[in-house]
Amino acid sequence: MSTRTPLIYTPKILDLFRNPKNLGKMEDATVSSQAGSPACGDVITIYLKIEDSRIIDASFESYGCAANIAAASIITEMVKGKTLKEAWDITWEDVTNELGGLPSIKYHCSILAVGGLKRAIRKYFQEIVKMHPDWLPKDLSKEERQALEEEELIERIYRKYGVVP
Amino acid sequence: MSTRTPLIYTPKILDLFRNPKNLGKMEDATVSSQAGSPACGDVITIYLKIEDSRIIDASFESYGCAANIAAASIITEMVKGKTLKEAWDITWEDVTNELGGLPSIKYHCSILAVGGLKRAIRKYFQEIVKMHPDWLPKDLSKEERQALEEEELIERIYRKYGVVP
Amino acid sequence: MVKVSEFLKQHGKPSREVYLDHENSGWVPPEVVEAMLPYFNQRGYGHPSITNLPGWEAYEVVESTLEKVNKTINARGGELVITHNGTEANNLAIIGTALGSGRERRKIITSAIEHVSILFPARSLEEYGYRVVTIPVDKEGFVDPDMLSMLIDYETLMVSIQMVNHEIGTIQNIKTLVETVKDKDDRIIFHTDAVDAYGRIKIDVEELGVDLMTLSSHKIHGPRGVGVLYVREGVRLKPIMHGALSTQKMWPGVENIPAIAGFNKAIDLTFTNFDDNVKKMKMLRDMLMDGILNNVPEVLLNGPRGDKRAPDNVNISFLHVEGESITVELSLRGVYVSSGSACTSRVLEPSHVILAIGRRYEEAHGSILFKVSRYHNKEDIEYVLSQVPPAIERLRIISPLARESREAVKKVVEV
Amino acid sequence: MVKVSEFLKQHGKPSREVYLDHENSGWVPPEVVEAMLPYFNQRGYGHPSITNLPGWEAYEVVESTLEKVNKTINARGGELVITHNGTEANNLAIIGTALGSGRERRKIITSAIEHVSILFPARSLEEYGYRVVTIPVDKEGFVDPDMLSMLIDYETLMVSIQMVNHEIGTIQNIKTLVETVKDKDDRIIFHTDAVDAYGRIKIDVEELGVDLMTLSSHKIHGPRGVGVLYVREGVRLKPIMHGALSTQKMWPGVENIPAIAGFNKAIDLTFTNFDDNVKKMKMLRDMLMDGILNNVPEVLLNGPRGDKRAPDNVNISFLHVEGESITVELSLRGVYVSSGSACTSRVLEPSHVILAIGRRYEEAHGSILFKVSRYHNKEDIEYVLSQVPPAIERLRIISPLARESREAVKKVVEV
Ligand SMILES: Cc1ncc(COP(=O)(O)O)c(C=O)c1O
Ligand SMILES: Cc1ncc(COP(=O)(O)O)c(C=O)c1O
Repeated sequence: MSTRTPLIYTPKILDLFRNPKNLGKMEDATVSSQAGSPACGDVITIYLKIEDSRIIDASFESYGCAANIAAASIITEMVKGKTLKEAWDITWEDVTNELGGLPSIKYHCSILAVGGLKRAIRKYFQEIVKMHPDWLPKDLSKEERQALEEEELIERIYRKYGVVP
Repeated sequence: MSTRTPLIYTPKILDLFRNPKNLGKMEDATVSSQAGSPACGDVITIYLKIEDSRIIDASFESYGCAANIAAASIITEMVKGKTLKEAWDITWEDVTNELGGLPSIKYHCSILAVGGLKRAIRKYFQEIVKMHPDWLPKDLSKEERQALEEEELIERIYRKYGVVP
Repeated sequence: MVKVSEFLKQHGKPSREVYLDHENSGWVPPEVVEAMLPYFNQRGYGHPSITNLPGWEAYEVVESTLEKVNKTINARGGELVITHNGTEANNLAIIGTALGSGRERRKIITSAIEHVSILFPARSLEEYGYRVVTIPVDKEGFVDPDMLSMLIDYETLMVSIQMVNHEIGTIQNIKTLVETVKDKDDRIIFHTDAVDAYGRIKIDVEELGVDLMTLSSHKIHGPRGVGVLYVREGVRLKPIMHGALSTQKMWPGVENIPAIAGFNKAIDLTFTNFDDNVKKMKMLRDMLMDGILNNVPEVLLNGPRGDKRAPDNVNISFLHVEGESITVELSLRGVYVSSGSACTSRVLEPSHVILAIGRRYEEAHGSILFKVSRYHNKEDIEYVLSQVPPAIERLRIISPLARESREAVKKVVEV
Repeated sequence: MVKVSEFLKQHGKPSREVYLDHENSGWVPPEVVEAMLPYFNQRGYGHPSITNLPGWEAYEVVESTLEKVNKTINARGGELVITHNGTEANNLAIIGTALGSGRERRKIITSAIEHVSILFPARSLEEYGYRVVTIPVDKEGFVDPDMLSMLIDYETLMVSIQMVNHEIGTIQNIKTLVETVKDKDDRIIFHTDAVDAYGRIKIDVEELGVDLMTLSSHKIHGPRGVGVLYVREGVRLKPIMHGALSTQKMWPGVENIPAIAGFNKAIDLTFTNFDDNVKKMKMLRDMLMDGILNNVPEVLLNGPRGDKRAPDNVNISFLHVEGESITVELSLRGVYVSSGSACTSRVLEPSHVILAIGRRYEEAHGSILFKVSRYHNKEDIEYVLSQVPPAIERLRIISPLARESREAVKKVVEV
């Protein structure tokens, strides 16, 4: 049951874990998306309310460790008021910095949060407005790819061990 | 510098180490002999005063550990008043028992003491009275052999490492 | 990264604290510390193999402690090797047996729920031509003697099966397993990791017939720094560490005398009123277990119930929440536990023990291990029971999986 | 055999005691014990990798201690592996480097006077095709850089040469030796066992250029239970023990937090007023050394004099008497020392260090190691000097060799 590395969190992470901002399903969200998988032990759901290509509200849900909850919460704070293009440009390093730092083995929490956000933005353009702005890359971004890889990896492990997910 | 086994001595050994009985070179000894070697770290000298095939006095010198000193001292106590035949029959186990026990890696101290004693008795018959009683085996006893082996072993080691003893 | 001290300030010291993470380590009662103190600088601060007074005093500690251990496991003869913890003793048992063997037998059998200090040393031998066979366990963690019997062949060097599982508390029937092995081939070495059994169930090495057995001081409220490997007479081991030998031949380096003196005292405390202690632990265990199972929805008990469960072990999977966040949430509330979640280790692999009893990954991620001790009282458990339900509830409010589950239930109810 | 307790009664407690066996181990000053106490049961009694408060508090101890070690050896970057003693750190250095290497290079070079926790692990690798080359030393224990240079070839995997010899106090010129090695082939790993150097001479791993370095807590008046291996960034090791990894990757098992907290404090005490401490040790050393050399006939000083000798080391061979009996005789007088004699080990081999500097067997058997500490004062040394001459004199009265020597001298004088 022992872990590999001690997980020291910043005061900011502990604060957001205790009092997460923008928590909960948004009933009137313009778009929502999920990243991660229960089998991996982390899932982030991002809800965005979008008006005139600007995120006017955002909320999250998180199944995961304290850092995961904090990363999901802070990214919803970061995107509020931003245009979709501005939100797209947020990197996982930005999220990490905003949290005051993360233990290196927890970087994937920021990556997952950014992956979830980018998925939501891509979904918005693909499924809601059905157009593709030129700043939006056709190929998956690094964070979207990593979220996908994590989701697929666990399925491969499941198959390997003959477990039905 | 660490040793392999803790060396716990009996009260008797510690007592004889502190106040050895029959200590010192006997100037008017009938016979004396030595067993062991400086290179091995243990030498016992036994002095016997013999009258009418009886040991009327005995003394010792010892270069060695506390158990070695005690074993040499106690064997001189044990032989006093004994006939040479009786003294010959003393075994290293007798000496060990008389000491109240020895750590097993210290058994060689009793063996050396008995070896020294037997050498002295043999020398007495061979060199002083020049006769061979029938109870005295022609072949070296176990204790005499072991003393000899120890003495020779160290010479072999010396030769092997090219050291001049 | 941030300094721990800053984090600790932010965390704060809860007004009430109950430590239940005895699996990973724990605190040492004052009497045990008291017993250690003289050996730091009053007496016995020397090397137990050296012929000076502080050395002989040190040896007295070693001698009397080993005598005491022998008594508590009913060992008559055999050797006790002192290491620094159970991990080292387990490494010596596995690798030392392999090194000490003639190398004709190259199969090592262990169970799927062994501690990693058994599994990893065993696997490390695969590089040298050994084959490690891992027996699966049933839903409660038990090894099937018939399956064990089937796996034994002329190639089998050793079998290592723990006495009590550290995570789910399964008490194996070691006597039957030893008989199964020895009936087929009595030259096979049987090792049992009894780290979590010592002080919790009666152990009698003569009756059980085990060849090697591991114990650890800090698992019975002794200090860290002492492990013991019992080695039956005639069992051939080779040391895996090399250096100045001390009072024993199998682990080099000077003995940690104050720690051994503390272990000695911890043995006294554990085995005086042994039965009462065990009864108390069982009472607290059941109080905690039932309290959670009855008051928190969507939970699963991991491991067996009743007499086949270790008296101190409660292991529960909380569905739809992840274990690391539970440990943090409970820590803020002064309840200290650990989890079988993988989230902290970034290996994507949660507890192999929880998976081995057939739990799904997400069930393992939500598993929490509580270990009660004879030093707890009912009020402690009441406090824990007052904190666990709201802690889980709060995290479930955050979790999308918990919401989806609620919505699914609601739908079913509405239909 | 007799119980130790009986023996101890017979031995008695001397009215005055001076402990000089710091080579084998020693006592821990009260401030260090004080620093350990909270971690037994007040704070940090958890597992430093677990996310609960006692775990984080435990990690704080690890973090701050490693920071402190880094500072005292001027390590910028690199990893510090925590083991339980110097023996384990040395084993990891030697065997871990072999396991971590590509196995093309199979030559290990050490000196003839290394601690056995270097020599024995190295020799244990011979079974696996490694070749151990032992460089002889000169009469004072120094390794000749030119000879080292000659021995280095394309096959050389590593060189392990200690910084300060534990028995005769020789301070090697490690910087020159590292340069010698790296000049020929900078892929060769240089390990130095600094167990007896730490706290006695200044160590700067950046300036020295060593790749691996061993430290041990109990050698600087810290508690037993903590060793450290410094591993330069980029040096590839493989662990030799397997189990649950904790805050570090190279040694499994939970960290001994109270011991680490004590080591932390011992570092403070050792490095505050470092220069004064060293000066004091040198003063006491010289007082003891000169006192014996001037007052006891037929003695030999082992090891160098002056600045190339460790500030705490006095090693003297007393001719015609055997070391074990000296340790017992001095123990009865409250002076605690150890000997390089083989008499206690029954291997017929006295100290390999004393033999390596060209001493005869009987000179090695009579060697006594005294290690002064900054906690001693002049009165302690005066007491020792009042006891050593009569102790030696008494044993010489018992020894036939001493008598023979006296008689030979007398003869010479008479002639
Ligand atoms: C079953 C079992 N075996 C071995 C160990 C390792 O013991 P230690 O912590 O003393 O290294 C543990 C400790 O967690 C354990 O629970
Ligand atoms: C030079 C040297 N290296 C290594 C060691 C072993 O260290 P430890 O006693 O911490 O195992 C010692 C201890 O005697 C030593 O003197």
